[in-house]
Amino acid sequence: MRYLPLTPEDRADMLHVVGAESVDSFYEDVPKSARLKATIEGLPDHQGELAVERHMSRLAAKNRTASDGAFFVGCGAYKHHVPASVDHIIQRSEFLTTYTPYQPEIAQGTLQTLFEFQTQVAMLTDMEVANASMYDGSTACAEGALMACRVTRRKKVMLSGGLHPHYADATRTLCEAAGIEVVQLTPAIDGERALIDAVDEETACVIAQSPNVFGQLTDLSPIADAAHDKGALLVDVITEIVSLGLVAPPGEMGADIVAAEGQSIGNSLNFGGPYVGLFACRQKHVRQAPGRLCGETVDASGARGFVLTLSTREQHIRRDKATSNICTNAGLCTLAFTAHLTLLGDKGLSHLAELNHEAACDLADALGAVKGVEILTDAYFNEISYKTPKPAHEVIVALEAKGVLGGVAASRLMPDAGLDNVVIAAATECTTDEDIQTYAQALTEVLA
Amino acid sequence: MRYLPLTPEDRADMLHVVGAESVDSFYEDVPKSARLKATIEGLPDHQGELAVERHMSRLAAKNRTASDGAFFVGCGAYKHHVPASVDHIIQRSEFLTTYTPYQPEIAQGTLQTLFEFQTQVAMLTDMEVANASMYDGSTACAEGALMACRVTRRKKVMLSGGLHPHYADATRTLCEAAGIEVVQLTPAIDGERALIDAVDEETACVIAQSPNVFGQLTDLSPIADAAHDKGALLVDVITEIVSLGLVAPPGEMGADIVAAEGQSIGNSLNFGGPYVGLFACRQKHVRQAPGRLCGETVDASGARGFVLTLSTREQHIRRDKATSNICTNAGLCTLAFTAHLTLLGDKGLSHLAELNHEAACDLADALGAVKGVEILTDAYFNEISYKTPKPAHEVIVALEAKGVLGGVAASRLMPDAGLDNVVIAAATECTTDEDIQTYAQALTEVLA
Amino acid sequence: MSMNAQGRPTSPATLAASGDVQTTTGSRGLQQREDLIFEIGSVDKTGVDLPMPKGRKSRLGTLKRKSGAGLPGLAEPETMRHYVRLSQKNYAIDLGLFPLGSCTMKHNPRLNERMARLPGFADVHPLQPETSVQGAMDVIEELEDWLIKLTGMTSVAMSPKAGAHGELCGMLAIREALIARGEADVRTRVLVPESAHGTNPATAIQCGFKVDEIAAAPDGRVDLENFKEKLADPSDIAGIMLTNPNTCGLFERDIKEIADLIHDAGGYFYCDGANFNAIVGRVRPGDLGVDAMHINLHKTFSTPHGGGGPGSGPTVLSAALTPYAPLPQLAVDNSGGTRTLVFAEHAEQLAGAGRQPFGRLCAFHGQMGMFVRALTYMLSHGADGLKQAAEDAVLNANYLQARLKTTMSPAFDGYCMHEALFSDAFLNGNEIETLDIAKALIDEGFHPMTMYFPLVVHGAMLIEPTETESRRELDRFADALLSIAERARRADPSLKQAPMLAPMRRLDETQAARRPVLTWSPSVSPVRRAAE
Amino acid sequence: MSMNAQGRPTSPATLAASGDVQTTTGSRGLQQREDLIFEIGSVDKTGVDLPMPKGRKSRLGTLKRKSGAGLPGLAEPETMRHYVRLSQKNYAIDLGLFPLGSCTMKHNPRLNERMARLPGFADVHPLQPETSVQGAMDVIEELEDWLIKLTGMTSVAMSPKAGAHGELCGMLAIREALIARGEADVRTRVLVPESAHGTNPATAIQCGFKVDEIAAAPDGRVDLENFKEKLADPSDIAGIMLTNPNTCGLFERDIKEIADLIHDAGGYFYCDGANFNAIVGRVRPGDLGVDAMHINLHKTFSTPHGGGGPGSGPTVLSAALTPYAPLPQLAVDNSGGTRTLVFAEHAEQLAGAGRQPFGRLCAFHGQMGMFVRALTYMLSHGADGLKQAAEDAVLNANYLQARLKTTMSPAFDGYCMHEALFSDAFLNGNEIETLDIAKALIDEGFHPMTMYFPLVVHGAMLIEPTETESRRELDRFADALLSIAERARRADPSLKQAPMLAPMRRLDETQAARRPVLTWSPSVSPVRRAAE
Ligand SMILES: Cc1ncc(COP(=O)(O)O)c(C=O)c1O
Ligand SMILES: Cc1ncc(COP(=O)(O)O)c(C=O)c1O
Repeated sequence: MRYLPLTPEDRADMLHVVGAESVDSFYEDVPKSARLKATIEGLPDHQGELAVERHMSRLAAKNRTASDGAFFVGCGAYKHHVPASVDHIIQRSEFLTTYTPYQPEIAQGTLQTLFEFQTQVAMLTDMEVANASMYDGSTACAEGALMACRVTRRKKVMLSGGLHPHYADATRTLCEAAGIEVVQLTPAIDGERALIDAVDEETACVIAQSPNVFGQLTDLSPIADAAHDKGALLVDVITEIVSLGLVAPPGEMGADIVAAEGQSIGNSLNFGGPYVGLFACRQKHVRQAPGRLCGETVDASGARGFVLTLSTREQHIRRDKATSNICTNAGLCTLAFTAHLTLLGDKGLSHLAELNHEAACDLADALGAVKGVEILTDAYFNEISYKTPKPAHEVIVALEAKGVLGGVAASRLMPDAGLDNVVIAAATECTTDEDIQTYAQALTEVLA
Repeated sequence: MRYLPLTPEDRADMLHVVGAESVDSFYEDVPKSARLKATIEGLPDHQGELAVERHMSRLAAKNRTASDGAFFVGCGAYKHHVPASVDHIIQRSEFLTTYTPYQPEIAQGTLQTLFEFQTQVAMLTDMEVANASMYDGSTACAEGALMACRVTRRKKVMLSGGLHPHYADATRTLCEAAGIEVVQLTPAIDGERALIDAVDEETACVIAQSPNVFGQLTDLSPIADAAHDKGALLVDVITEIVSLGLVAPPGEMGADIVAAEGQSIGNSLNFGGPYVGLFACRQKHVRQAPGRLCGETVDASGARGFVLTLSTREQHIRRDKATSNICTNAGLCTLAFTAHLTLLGDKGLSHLAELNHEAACDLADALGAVKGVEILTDAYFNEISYKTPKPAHEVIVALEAKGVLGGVAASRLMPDAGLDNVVIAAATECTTDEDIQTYAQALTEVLA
Repeated sequence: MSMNAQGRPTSPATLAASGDVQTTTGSRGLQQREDLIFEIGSVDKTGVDLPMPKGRKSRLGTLKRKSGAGLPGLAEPETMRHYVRLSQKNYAIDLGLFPLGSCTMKHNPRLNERMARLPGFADVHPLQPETSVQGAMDVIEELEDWLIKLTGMTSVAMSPKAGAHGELCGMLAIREALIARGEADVRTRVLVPESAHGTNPATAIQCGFKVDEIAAAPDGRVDLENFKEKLADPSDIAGIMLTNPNTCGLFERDIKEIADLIHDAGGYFYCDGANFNAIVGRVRPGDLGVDAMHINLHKTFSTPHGGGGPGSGPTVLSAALTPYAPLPQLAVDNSGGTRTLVFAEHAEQLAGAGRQPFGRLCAFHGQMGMFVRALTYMLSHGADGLKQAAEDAVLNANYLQARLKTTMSPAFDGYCMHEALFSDAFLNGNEIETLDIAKALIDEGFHPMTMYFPLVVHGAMLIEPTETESRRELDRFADALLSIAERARRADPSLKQAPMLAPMRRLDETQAARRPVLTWSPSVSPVRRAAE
Repeated sequence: MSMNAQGRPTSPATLAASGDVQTTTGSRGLQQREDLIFEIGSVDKTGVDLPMPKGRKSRLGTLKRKSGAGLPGLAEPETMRHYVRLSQKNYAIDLGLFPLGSCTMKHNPRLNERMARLPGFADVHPLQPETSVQGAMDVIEELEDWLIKLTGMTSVAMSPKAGAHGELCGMLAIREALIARGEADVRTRVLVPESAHGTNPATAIQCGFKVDEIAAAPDGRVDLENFKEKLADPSDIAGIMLTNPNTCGLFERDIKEIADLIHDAGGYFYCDGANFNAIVGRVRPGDLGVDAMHINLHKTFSTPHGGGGPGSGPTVLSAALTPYAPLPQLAVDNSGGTRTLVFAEHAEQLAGAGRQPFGRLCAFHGQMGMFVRALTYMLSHGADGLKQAAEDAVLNANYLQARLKTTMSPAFDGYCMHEALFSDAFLNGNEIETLDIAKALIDEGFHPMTMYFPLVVHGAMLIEPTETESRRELDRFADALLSIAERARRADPSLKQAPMLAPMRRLDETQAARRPVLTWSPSVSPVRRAAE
């Protein structure tokens, strides 16, 4: 087998050195009754590259990709162009096939990129510190809630009606297990504002999202003020990080914790994962933060270097006292993120954001002109929601038949929210004018 | 522009340091009349990655690939599976973006792989030495003819009727320019044997190919003997190098020079290039050999290392006395070749060759069973020729319409050879039984 | 010299002067000096070209960003160089043996990478209509089938994003089962061996359980007597988290009895599957009484570690826990004749009675990119190859143990599984310690083994070679480590200097933690402070 | 110390003892020792899995191979490691400035690589029916259009596989033209400047011409007087081969006069286009009277050098030479209404009267893989970007010249084009020489410049930074080189030791050539000999 360097002779010689009859000797602790005699049934034997490649390629070919025609699906994952150089960089053996940088003398490559990543995330969100990543935006959100409870020593978190339902569910699942009360406000296009009245003295944090799951932008400053008045924190969730190229950053609006999805920069759609969770907070709370932190230091010769630090927060040192159980994080996806963002810089990012926003504006104008369609979002970045006379899920199906992936039916994410006729649609720099015309045309036919 | 690091400020500052008004100052030696005022007309301005990728992808999508269904085209380029690890290796920055190893202290990576490549080629062909590559098999063949003339001090070369016509043309073109007479024997399936009678005392070398362009295998020993009797050399051409996994090697049959195409190992079809020319010969003739040679030596600390050597044969040292004008050669394609061959080893290569041979045997049996078809090749490796009642080029066109790329019409390569009804078809490890059945079925319909 | 939690020194000894050649650039031959992007880039430079925006539309309300974020940009050539230079400061599997115990650093096949990049997998959106992604869902279904058959369990939850996330999945399923039994409030105690990986206790706590540590027996397994005592009063027992093969690299001999006892006590058996690589094809956890086990696809099934992630931790469940598996779940819709794969996103959509999913672990449905790689790996190895791989992994570990025990001190007698564990006993308490030996390995061109873990062994050195090492590489490693061990036993002081040949000398972790500098800013910098 | 043809020492001075740390493995930190595959592999090991052959068919006649070739195999993990380890012993553009004059080592965009790997380009066969590869032929047509417009020439021959091959193409076209004029036998003299690249004279000879060298003027250009003398009797003049910008990095001021004179003399003007990068978008060779010029796509148009190749050398031709262009040629077939691209493979298929192709240069129709990369690069830069690139390349060279001339000796006065040329005059004949300076650059983390070329300048150092270098990298390079130059002027003997920090010390080229070991065999090895 091509991945196994030992030859039959090697095995025999080595068994001899070890002084064992056969490998069976190594498995003698296995309860007799549980020892497998033959190879497991119902599974194929080994195959060559060509055969495996053909099988996988056949499965891949069954899927319609985001690049095959008009595509407007968003809601937490976005189709962006990733430069070829980014993919080349993350495939470098030295980045791809290394472990968590526990031996800093031979891991400065990973460590320096993590330090740069943390700094970029802090700059982008206008926060003081950022960690070395979480699994994704939704788990970052849940960890944000838990951290807020640790910081405030309170046990209640409040979720806006604009928070991505998957994020809300993931947060509720973790919080409830930890005995934290979760208040979910009713889903609504402008679902963030309701937090202002809802927050109370028991609240550890309010979790708001802007742009929210419907694409709506909200000024979070009043929410931050309301929360702070009650001694609560504001956790700001962002699922489309490119928006920060054009939109006011969380720090400016008073966020205490930022939990964001970084997929849009450097990472492909990958049918849902792997993505990269961005997590930023205030310096004074950093010892309550989850996940790895990379810090600057010096080596024995006085040269600047980087190490993983403050690990006394982490499970491998602190075990049951750890701030989180996270170990492996988004590693290589953070590299893709930081490399792409290094290519962009302020200049490229704001330009990219502009193109996204413009595409969404064009989309809104084109769909808004379709008879029976009502655009529900008034302030947005690259995603909008609209109301149709027909049930949204039927519209999506009908559009697909016409070659248009028109977005997401709100009811797919929020079945009981009474938003059955709402479609959420995103546009990016990959969206062409032609795509938008195709969409408008198809929608007109579907609604006719 | 993304590939240009200089900012407008940089340019201004640097011009200042240089003491120049503007870049125009640097172009003052250009004759006024020839100075371009504006950017060149009729060409587009710069575009982003996404736009360029879309354009190129559109062009790529217009082509039918060798993996889209039944495919049997050969004649000097073969569809083989290249392991993913090979492509990864050749994309390593340190191999991809470096130059000819003129500074051995920082080029041992390239140099050691070249030394390994030379050794593998020598082993594979059973010759004493091999060089660091030529452009491709056809130019290696032409250089072989020129070298034979230098060695024998004669000015006449003889080409078999089985030699790939492109190789024959390339050789004739170079030889005639150098004032060397070229005798081309008539194309024939068993075209090699005729060399035995044709070779004479003026002949510098006879050039034979096995398997030849029709796929026919020939024992070259008698040809070598005949040539050597007349003081001529035998240049053995091989266009399908995988054959050496199963077929007697040139050295064993008395070849003096081997000129081969290495594409089949490690390299894709690439619509004709880049490929890799393999060139091997006898130790005693090496100072007459063209191209680069890598040799073993020691460094100042006594450690083993490798350098380019015997460069007094080459143009950059010897100029008009050089054995060839070649400079840049097949570089990275030699790396792909040596890496793939390292994965294969004797074991993998002979196994691979068996699969190829078996596929060709199955193909011959399947097509031979089709009414009106006559198999012309009796000894072959992975390529056969067959005769059809209809003109071959019409058959190829009709097969294509049925989704089968059935091979090459002999008349496409040899218009006037009276072989209008001959089709040359190859099979490899990529050929499935289903492909062969599809071919036989389609051919039956075409000939019905 | 200050000590950290694990009792290992974090401040290097002061450095002996080295008479090295100095350079103006700070680069040393091929080892390129590379500063931070914030020091080499600029906000008005970019490495991308984008079309000009058409017109002036803005629908941002009041929220337009006032000033740039200050992010430096680099042209593409500079960017490539930045990362290629940095990459060469890393050690990696592709450079040599990476014997990190408990991490299963095996070869990462490039075919996996190629397959994961097929547009049909990489360029599809998790919320596309399911009818448009049947091939992607086939991959998940096939992988589920492999995992269930290899483990002999009832079902598998695919969404966990790493091992620790899988632990959450399993423990939350247990919690939900207890809720269903109405015992969640009383059954809050989870037994965890001292030797357990830190994620285990951390996970238990995060799920609202209490952790009760079980002692290790002298033979490195669970102390069965101590375990039984813990069950004396079973009323508050929620379950046990046990790693098998365990973190000492040993198979838990009494595992079935442990499973039976915990079940009798009304608890569940969570098995940490991080070391599954040692037993694939030889034993099925399902035959051992396991109720839940996460599988690190980034260990056992060769998906790359990527410098810390991403991973994937599908969690297999027993019949008892299957009803409580999280959402979403892959389901088959045969309505309308054709078989279509769909995702059950909400409890209502689940077939079968008594289904009570504990909730959702994350957005969407798991680490598809890792699924493609793992399935590609499984299809390549096949059931036969996976078994051979497990056996070779164990053979390699035992071979190293046999070669090293002449000088070093095996923590326990007898054969090991996939990793060989040594204590620092052979140093007889001289001033050399595990850390010094680890750093000396760096100079010899190897990555150190896992140090000071598991905690039950003093100065632990946990060595896991994996099956993808050749005998030749194992011998090179053994020779190097033996020569270092000899020096260590002789208390060779130069070991305190190691590494001497790495891109950096030992780094000061104490200072890093005492005065954390977590983001770049022109002002603060330890180097400057050191200079002061 | 023996000297080679170029008068540079090839045996290193004896080595000063270096008090370095020794290791058992021979690896040094991240720098891995790696032996030859013949020493680590074995004939019964393989890194591929293949299906079992079905049955026993053999149609090899008498020619079955009797014994294996003895090729060693390695498992995939070992193979990856072998090449990754070796790769790190190379310098590369992605690691730093690569100022090899005349080589145009610019950034190689990865987008080019991605596009070249699209199955529609990489997985198509050169002899497929043309109707099945129209997209691939579109690429060739578009690239031809770019090349013709950028050069202002009449046509372009696409098949040459590198620059030298393009020289053959151009010179053979000239020869064919002379044959058509019935003057081939008399017109055999080709003028070539002393400063020319070695391929020029070598090509002329290979095409059956005689080479007549023209002297260089003190200003580094062709000596016009000497040139005119050569034309005194024009009867045997076939043409001139001139590089422009020339190999001294200067634009041939009198190029139009030279073109006119050579034409008046009945000869043709071959221009070596290796340095085209300096003038793209600023001048069109077609406006200078050029008859033929090769373009190194692997220099000017960013296709990677790959450690020595592959390259591509499309050759543009004037109206006078177009009829003699080689086969195959891209043609348009409008028969049957639709426009179809086809290859004219035989003279008969060529449209237009008087077409007399000189023959064929190689199998098939050129370096498609390089065409895709070059076109991708051209589309990315656009006409505007290519012009800017040329200007930046020239600016960068002049900037370096300005910074370096304070200490070093520019070979000629005034501005340079894309490369700056220095002589070793500033060493005032002390024992340090160009080679020592070059090797010292290696320790500073840079690739040396081109040395001892062109031959017209003593101890020549030819520095070509290209446009893809940032000002920062240029300054790092200038600072390093200036400090070395200072030491050189002071005759610092340690320069003879350089490089000290590279993977290897200076190699003994004399021994390599005296007793060539060109293939591995267990018996012969200079190391062993040295040991004797
Ligand atoms: C024994 C054990 N359990 C759990 C984990 C956590 O897995 P992950 O890092 O994928 O979260 C690890 C990883 O090192 C481990 O070794
Ligand atoms: C001036 C000049 N001419 C010709 C050549 C030959 O080009 P190639 O190496 O592509 O054959 C070179 C390459 O170095 C060169 O610098």
